[in-house]
Amino acid sequence: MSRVESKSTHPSGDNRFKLLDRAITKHNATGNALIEVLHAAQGIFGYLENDLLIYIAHKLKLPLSRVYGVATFYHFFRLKPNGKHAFVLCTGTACYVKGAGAIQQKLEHHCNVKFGETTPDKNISLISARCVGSCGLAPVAVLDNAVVGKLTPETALQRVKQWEEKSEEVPS
Amino acid sequence: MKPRVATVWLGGCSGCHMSFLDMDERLIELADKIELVYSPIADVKQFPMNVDVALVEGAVSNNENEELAHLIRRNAKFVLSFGDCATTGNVTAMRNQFSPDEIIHRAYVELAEADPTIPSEFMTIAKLLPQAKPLHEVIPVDGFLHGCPPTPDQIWFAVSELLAGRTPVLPNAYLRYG
Amino acid sequence: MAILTLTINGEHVSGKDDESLLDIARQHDVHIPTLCHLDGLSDVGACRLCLVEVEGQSKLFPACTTKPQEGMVIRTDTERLKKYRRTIIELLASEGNHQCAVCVVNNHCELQNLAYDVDLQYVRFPYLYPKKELDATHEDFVIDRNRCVLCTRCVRVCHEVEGAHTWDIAGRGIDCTIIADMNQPWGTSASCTSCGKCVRVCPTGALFEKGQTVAEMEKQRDFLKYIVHARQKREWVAEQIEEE
Amino acid sequence: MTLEDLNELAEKELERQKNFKNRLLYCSAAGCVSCGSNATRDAFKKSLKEKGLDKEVEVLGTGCMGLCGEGPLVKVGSDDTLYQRVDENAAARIVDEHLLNANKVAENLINPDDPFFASQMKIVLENCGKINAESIEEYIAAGGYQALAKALTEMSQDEVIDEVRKSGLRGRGGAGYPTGLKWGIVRKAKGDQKYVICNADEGDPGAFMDRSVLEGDPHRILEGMALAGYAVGASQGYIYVRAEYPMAIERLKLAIKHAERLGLLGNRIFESQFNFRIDLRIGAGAFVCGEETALIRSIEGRRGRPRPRPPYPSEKGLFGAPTLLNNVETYANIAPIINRGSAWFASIGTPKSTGTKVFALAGKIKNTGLIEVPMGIPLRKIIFDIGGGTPEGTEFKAAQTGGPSGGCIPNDHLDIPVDYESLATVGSIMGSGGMIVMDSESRMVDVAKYFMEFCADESCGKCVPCRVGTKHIYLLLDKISNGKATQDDIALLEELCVMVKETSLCGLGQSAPNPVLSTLRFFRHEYEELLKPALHFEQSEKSR
Repeated sequence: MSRVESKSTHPSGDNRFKLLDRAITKHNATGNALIEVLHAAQGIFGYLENDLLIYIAHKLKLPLSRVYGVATFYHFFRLKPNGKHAFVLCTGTACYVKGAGAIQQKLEHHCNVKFGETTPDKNISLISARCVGSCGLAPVAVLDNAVVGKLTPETALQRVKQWEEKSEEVPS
Repeated sequence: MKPRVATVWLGGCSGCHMSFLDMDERLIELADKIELVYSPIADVKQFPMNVDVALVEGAVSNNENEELAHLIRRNAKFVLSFGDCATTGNVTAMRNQFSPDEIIHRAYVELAEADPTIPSEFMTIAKLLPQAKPLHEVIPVDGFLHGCPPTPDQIWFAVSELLAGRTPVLPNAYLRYG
Repeated sequence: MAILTLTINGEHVSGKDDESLLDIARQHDVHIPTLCHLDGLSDVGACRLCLVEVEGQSKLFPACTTKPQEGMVIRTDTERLKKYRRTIIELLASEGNHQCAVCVVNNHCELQNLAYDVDLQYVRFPYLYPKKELDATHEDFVIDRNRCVLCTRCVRVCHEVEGAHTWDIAGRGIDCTIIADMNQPWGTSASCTSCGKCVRVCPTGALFEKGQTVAEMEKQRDFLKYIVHARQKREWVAEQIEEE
Repeated sequence: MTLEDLNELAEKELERQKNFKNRLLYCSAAGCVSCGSNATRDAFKKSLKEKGLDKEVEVLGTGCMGLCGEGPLVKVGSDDTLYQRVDENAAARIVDEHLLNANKVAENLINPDDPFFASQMKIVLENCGKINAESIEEYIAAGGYQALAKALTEMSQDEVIDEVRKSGLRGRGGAGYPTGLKWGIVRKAKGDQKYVICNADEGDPGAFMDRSVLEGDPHRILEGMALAGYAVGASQGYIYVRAEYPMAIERLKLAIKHAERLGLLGNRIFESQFNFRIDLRIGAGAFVCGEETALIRSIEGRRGRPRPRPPYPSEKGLFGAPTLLNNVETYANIAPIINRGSAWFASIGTPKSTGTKVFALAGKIKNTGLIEVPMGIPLRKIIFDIGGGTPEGTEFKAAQTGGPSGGCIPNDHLDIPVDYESLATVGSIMGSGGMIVMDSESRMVDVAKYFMEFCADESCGKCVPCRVGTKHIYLLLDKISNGKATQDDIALLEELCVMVKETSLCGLGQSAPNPVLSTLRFFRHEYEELLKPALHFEQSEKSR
C-alpha cells in the first residue's frame, strides 16, 4: 500500500501546488467545487494544462473526462497559455452596434491571427468577450486588465502597435 | 414523339448507371419507349436541348460538374437526383474534410506509382470545388432516388412513373440510404 | 404508486404514475420515435424526437422524461410533430458525416431507420461536413466521431452501468465531441475496462467492433435490460426479460 | 445583533458623516472606473490636502450614478450637484471653485432638470450613487437590514411571502413569473434542506443592470436573499456571479464578510431561530447558465447543460433539494417591499407589472447608461426623453429589448407601455433589461445574424434543435446577408425558426429565434432587398 501523505505536494516540487491545495481544502475537496477549483488553478497557473487537470481530478476524486468536459465547456477556462499581452474585445450588443466588428477586422488583419488566437511570437492574444458590462463606453476592450472605452479601429491598432514596439525593444 | 431522356454521370462511381443497366430485359422495353439523348453509355458530347427527363448520378464535385448541372437545369424539364451521391453527397463528399490541394496531392503525388506530378492548369483536368455538394444544393431538383446504388426495381419504378407522365413519389418502402 | 387514466391519440389508456409517457405509449403500441432514449439508461430529453402535444399546454413535452397526470390528453402523431421530427433528422444528417454506403451498421442503424420513419427524401440544409476524428487506437473497438449524433448513450452506460466514466463530452454547441479521459486516444485510456457496452448501445456506426465491414454489425442490447433488472431487483433470470 | 444594536449602528454612522462638512462622491462602478474615476479620486484627495480640507471633506466611492457614457461622474454631497467627465483637472477645479468659493463648475455641470433624471424613479438603485458601496455602516445608516429585522422579529414566514405576493413583484430575470407564487411553492416543498440562489450571471450582451446593483449596493442583495431564505425555510444561499465582473465579486465578498462580522448573516440572526449563510459561486463564461437548471448544474461543478422541466427547481433543484432561484434585481426589490409595504409597491407601475424596472440603455443613443423607470412608461419616453434620442444626423430605427432572446421594436410601436404583456404583443420580451437602440445605419439582417451567432456559440449542445438548428439559422442569415439567397431561403429560415423555438429543450433555444422572427416581422423588406436576382430558369422551374 502506498503511504498516505498528510501534506500533498506535487512531485514536481512546484510550490504553486501548495496554493492550489489550499484552495481545494477550502472547498472540502468535493467534486461540487470543481469550477471553483478550476478558477483557483487558472488564477495560480495562468492556464489549465493537462497535468494540472489530472491533478485536480485526483484531488477531487472525479473522472478525468468529467474534469476535461467541464474545463472545455466554459469559455473562461484556457487550456493554452495566453500571449504576453491580451486584447480582450467586447463583442456585446452595444459594442457591436457601435462598431466592434470593424475593430475586430482591423486587428485580425494587422496581427494576422483570428480572435481566439495568439500571435506566433506569443506576444499578443486577441480574445473576444461576451459583454464586459461597460456598454455606456462602447466599443470597449480590456487591454491587459485595463478597461478602455470608446475605441476606434485606429486607436485600437495604435495600442497593439505599442505592445509590438515594446517587445521589439527587449533584446531576445 | 418519344420522351427524350438523358442520364448523367457527375462525381460518382457510375454504380448507379451499372444498376440502371441491371434492369436487364426491361431495358428492351424501355428502349422502345424513350429516346436516350445523352448518357455515358451513348457517345454524345454536348448535353442537348429540350430534354424531358434527366437522371443525374453523382455529387457536384468540380467546376465541370457544376457547369453541366446548370446546363441540365436549363435544358431539362424534370431533373431526378439519381442515387445517394447526388442526393446526400455520400462517398464523393467524404473528401470534404480535406482541402482540394491536399486531395490532389494525395492522388497525384502520394499514391502515384510512377511520375508523381501535380497536373498543371494547362492539362485538361477539371478544377475541384472546395467541397463536393449534393445536386440540390447547386440546382433545384424535381425528384430523388436513393440508394448506393438505387436498385433496378427502384429505377424502373421511377422511370415508369415519369413516362406515364406522373411525378414519381417513391413509396416509403423504396426509401433506403446506402 | 397509483394508476392513472389518460388519453393518447384519442384512445383511453391507463398507466402508472412513476412511468414516463413514453413507457405508457409503448405499452399500448403507440409508436413514438426516439434516439437518445434507451431502456435501462437514464433519460435526458435531448434528441427531442419524442416530443408530444399535451392538451391545454402550449409547450411540447418530451415523452421520455414527462410523467403522466390524471386525465392528460396527449397527441403523438400530429402533422406538426411529424414535421418537426423530420426536421430533427435533417439537422442530424447535416451535422455529421453520414455515409451509409460505407458504414458498418448500414441497414442496422437507428439514424437510418429514423430517416425512413420520417420519410426523409432529402436534406434541405447544407451539409456541414465537420472535420471529426476517427480513433482506432483501442484494441477491440473504434470510435468514428463522424457518425456520432451526440445522444450520450455511451457516456451514460459507461457512468451508470459500467461505473468507469471513461466517456464524457468536451466543448459545447456544435463543437461538442465525445472524449475518453483527457481527450486522449481511446487505446491509452486508463479508466476504460474494454467492456464494450458503449459500442453496443451506440445507435449508429460511431462506435463499432474492429474486424467488421460494411453492413455487418448488428448491435446486441439485451444485456442492458438484463443487468439493470439484476441490479434493481436482484433477480438474474433472463427469461423474465425476454417475456417483456 | 438586535434591532436596537442596528439602530445604534445607524446613528453612529450618521454621526460620523456629520463630522464632515461635505462629501465628494465619485462613481466607482466599472463604467466610470474604466473612464479613470480612480485618478479623479486621487486628484480630489491631493487637492483637498493641498487646501487643508482633507479632514473636512470625505471622498467616497459609490455605485453607478447612471450616465455611464459621460463618466467619470462626481456628486457634491452638500447640494447634490452632479458633474460629468471629471478628469484630474476638473477635480482640482471643483475643489477650488465649488468647495472653496461656492461657484459651480459650469463646464462639467449636469443639469438636474434634464429629463434623463426627471423621468426616472429609483427603488432598486436608490442607494447607488449615494452610499459607499464598501461600507456596511453606510448601508445600515440608509435604512439597511431594517426589513430583515422587521421580518425576523415581527413577521411569520407566510406573512413575508404574502407581502411579496401582494406587491405583485414579478421575476426581473426576463420571464416575469410572480415572485410571491414561486416563494410559496418552495416554502411548501418537502425537504429538510432548501437553498436560495441569486442568479447574477448577467449574460445578455448589452446589459449591466445587475452588475451595477452588485457593485453599488451589494448588501441590498444579501438582505433580499436572507429575507427569501427566512420565508422559504432555507439556511444556505448561493450567489452565482459572472467571472467577467471582478469588481462585483470583490464587493460581494467584502459585503458577506462585513455582514457575517455583524451577525447579519450566520446563526440566530436578530436573535431569532433563523440561520443563513451565503456563498459565492463564480460563473465561467457560459450564457446558458442563466437558465435555472443549467445554473444549478454549474453550482454543482458540472457542465452547464439544462435538463427538462418538470421537475422545477422549486421541487428538485440544487443537490436535489427544493431551491428558490431569483435574479439580482428581484432580490433588490424585496427589502423595500417589506419596509414600505406591498400596497406602496403595487401602486407603482401598472396593475399587472408593478414596481420599477432597471434598463441598461446603450447603442445609438445620446445618453447611454443605467436608468430605472416605473413599469408601464411609454417606450418613446425612455428613448427620447431619458435617452435623448439618437445622435445628431441619424434617425431612430428600432429598440432592441431582451438581448439574444428578445426582439426589435420599430418606430410605429414606440408608444407601447413597457410592461411584460405589452412587449410580448410586439414579439419582444422584457428580458433582464438590456435596451439597445439602432439607428438608420443599422442593418437589421446583420443584427439578427449577430444575435444568432451569439446563440449558436452559446448553445450548450445538448438538444438537437438548438445545437444544429441555430447553426443553420445563422448560415441562412449569412447567405441572405451576402446576397446569395432566394425567397425559398427566407421561407426555410422562417420554418426553422419556428421549429427551433418550439422544440428546443431550454429557454436559450426556445428564444434564440426571436431576434430573427421579430426583424422578419417588422423589417422583412430589408431581408427581401438582399435576395439575389432570380435567374430566368429558376423562376420557371420550381424546386420540389
